[in-house]
Amino acid sequence: MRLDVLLRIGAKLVLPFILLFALYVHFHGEYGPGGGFQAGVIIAAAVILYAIVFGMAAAERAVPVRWLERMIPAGVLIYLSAGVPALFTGRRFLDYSALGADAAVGHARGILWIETGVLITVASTMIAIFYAFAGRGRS
Amino acid sequence: MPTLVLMVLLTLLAVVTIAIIRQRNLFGAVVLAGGYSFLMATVLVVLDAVDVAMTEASVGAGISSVVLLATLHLTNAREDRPAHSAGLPLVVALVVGAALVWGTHTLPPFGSADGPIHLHVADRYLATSLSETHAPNVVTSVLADYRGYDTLGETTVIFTAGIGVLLLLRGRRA
Amino acid sequence: MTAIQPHLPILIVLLPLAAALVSAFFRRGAGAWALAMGVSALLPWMAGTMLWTVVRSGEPLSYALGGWAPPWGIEYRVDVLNAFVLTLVTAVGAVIMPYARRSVAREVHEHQQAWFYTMYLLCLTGLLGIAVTGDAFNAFVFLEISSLSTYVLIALGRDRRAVLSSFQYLIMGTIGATFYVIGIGLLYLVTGTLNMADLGARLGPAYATYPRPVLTALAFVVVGVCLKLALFPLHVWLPGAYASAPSVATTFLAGTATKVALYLLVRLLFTVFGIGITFRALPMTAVLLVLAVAGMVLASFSAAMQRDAKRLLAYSSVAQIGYVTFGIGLANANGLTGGLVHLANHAVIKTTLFLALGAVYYRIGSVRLEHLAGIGRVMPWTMATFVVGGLGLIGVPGTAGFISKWYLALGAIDAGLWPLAFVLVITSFLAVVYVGRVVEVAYFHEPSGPARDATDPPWSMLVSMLAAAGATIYFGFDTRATAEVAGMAARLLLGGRE
Amino acid sequence: MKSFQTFVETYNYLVTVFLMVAGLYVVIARGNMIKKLIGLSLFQTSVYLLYLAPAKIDGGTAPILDAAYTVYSNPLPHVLILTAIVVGVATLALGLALVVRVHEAYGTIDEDEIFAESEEP
Repeated sequence: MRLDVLLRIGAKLVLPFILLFALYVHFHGEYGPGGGFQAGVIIAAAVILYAIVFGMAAAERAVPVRWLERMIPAGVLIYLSAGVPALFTGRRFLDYSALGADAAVGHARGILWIETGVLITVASTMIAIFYAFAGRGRS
Repeated sequence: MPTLVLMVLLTLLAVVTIAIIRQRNLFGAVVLAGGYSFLMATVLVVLDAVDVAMTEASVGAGISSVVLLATLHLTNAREDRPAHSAGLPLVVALVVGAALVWGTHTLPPFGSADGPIHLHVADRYLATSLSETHAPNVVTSVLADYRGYDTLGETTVIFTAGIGVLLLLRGRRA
Repeated sequence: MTAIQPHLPILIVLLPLAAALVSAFFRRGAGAWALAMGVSALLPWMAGTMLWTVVRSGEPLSYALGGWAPPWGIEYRVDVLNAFVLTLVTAVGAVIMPYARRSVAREVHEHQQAWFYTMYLLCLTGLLGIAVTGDAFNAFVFLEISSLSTYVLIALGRDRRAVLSSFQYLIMGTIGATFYVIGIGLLYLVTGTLNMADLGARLGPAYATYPRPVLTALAFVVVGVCLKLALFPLHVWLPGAYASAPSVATTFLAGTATKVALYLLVRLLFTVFGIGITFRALPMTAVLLVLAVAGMVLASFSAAMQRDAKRLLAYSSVAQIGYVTFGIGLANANGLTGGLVHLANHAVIKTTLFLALGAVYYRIGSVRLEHLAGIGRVMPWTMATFVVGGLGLIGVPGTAGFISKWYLALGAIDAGLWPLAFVLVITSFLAVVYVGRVVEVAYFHEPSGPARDATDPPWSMLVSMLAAAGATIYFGFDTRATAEVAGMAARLLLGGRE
Repeated sequence: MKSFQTFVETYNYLVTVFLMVAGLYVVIARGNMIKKLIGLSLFQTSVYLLYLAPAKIDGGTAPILDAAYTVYSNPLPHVLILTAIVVGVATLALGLALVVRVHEAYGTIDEDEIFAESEEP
């Protein structure tokens, strides 16, 4: 029992920092190691930790499956969308120059854009997969 | 000198691999596999592949282990002795190993900066990444920009796996 | 039109991908089907336009993704061969779609139908991506998209064997993909590039300096791809997969997946490595011919042994893959033409046959031979299309199958291997045997059990079946779209380097 | 000293090959599906070394541009392997989902047992 309480308190303390670290990894990806994929995995890990400590029901209240089911394709669509403006400006698909007045700025913007798409798909997929396996046990 | 560090790490990897092969308690095997990923991540750091190391650690030791353990929970954790003999697999493995040794030990020497691998395409990334993409991390600029289309495909692969697992394990609530 | 013309190479992949993503939001199968139907109907025109363009100009279309010039960026490159394969795959997809709605509604659980189409579209995306890309590693990425979606499609079959077959395919497919990655890695080590055309240009000199790594790469890449295309000893995953997948999935895979893998093999052997390395440095001709002939003969025999019609056709597919590999191995103008024509013709023929079986399954819920008794009398149109397909499989003059076998025989004789031309005759006789078994049961036995009150399937399914059967006959007479284009592609591949 | 250096390099090289082959061996030899998948990821993971070891340049650093350094290791293999890792975990997840389904359908995850009991059609 006491161990259980400790766990919950510990988790509550740690979780915000994990998420913060995920954001750092995401936005710092252009300058240091990391990026959307790694950040997505870390966020997923946070949710999984939450589910393990507080139970699946609590986790599914915090992050409902319905959201996840929509976020998985949404992330890839966001990625795709970064390439589309180029098509209408006589450039090639995924040419980020179309995203900014100055080409290099456009590229920096494009990189962050698509990394966000990656983050959304990766995080939601990993969580959904965990839910699917854990949920199979209950049913 | 890194080669010595590598020597130690690779030896450990080999030991863990053998342990995984011999371990019939699958929980043990999964835990060992997680350790394998951490060791591999360390090797990758020594090889300057910091992004890859970070990913390998979080995916190999993190996500993979979780999913593996979940599967063990749903199935059974004991591996019984293989019914068929290990003769043919051993032959296949040895042939592949021989082919690899035969084919790769004449490769251009690793470590030197003038191997063909460094000269044709990669050097341009290092030269122009900063001016073309504002990204000092060249891995990120290649991943997200120069070869961004690969990454779109990679994200699609995750999407495929995600929807696939949901289809197989949960279907969906109508 | 002129505005999107230059973007066709990427749009032909983006369209199904976008459709797959959107269909993932759908709850009901009908909506997802409508979306897939719309896209599938559009794609053949795009592929056809590209084929027409490259055939007219003779110049390949190149599309630099992200605006990065190859080899630094990923290039989409469409020459006659790519366009030929793209047209084939999109056409098969379009023909299947009208049929799919009813068949899937019958065979796939209601709550899984919407995402079945998501997986179907992803598989299509992956296959088109392989067929259009000019980058060796990008091909691996799209190979995995098509593979993963294929595993899921197979596992959605009703029979419990479906999940098992799917798992076995996953294991073998992943080993194959990993072998491919090893091979491409070695090529990158000695050339520093991943662009197929660039590799083709640089491998000659690289081979002079590092012969062993290049040959090892060749071996790994060939084994890896042959695992995917189920060349004879590596085919063990195929029958189970085809037999237990839902009919629509089986038909689509039989018509496209192995064909695209065969395309990739051709592309690697002739464009990347080039004849000089592939067929001079290694006894590749001997290896491919031996495996091809072994596959043609042995797989035909095991086809004749089967009790399940789907399994029977699956083994026949292994044999037919042998025919195509046979043509590739000959590596002369007629042989390669025959191989490529058979790639297309077999796709058409097998689509016809599996569609017919799917219709039978739709009505009586089984395709085991004993349940097919008298089916030809109660489902006349269905079995008529099956017979047409069967004749094509045998290679009767007036069907598509005859054309390809004709070229293959010519190729064998050109190569001075006339006994192999005789093997083609033998395997045709074996085809008579295994097709005959189905026809015999279907027409000369009394209907029994559920077969008694079965009828032809609804028109929406018949449309697809008749279209496929019609194509089987049409390409037996008009060979401009198949043999002539394949001939152009073959000359291009052989003329490419020394 | 030089000879020792070459010895260490050969040793590392052979161990790397062993790692690849061992993974492949587990996949083919074992009947237990989970063990097969573990072996599969060992196989895939060890292949990374084939790409990344040659990418390293002696005295080079990670390819994160900085005024302090001039020699960087080759970034392209890193990118390719990142993709490979993602493909690997996707395959593993799907494979494990299939294992769960197989266990529900057959009551075992040992291929040998399944083939022993299931009749050939």
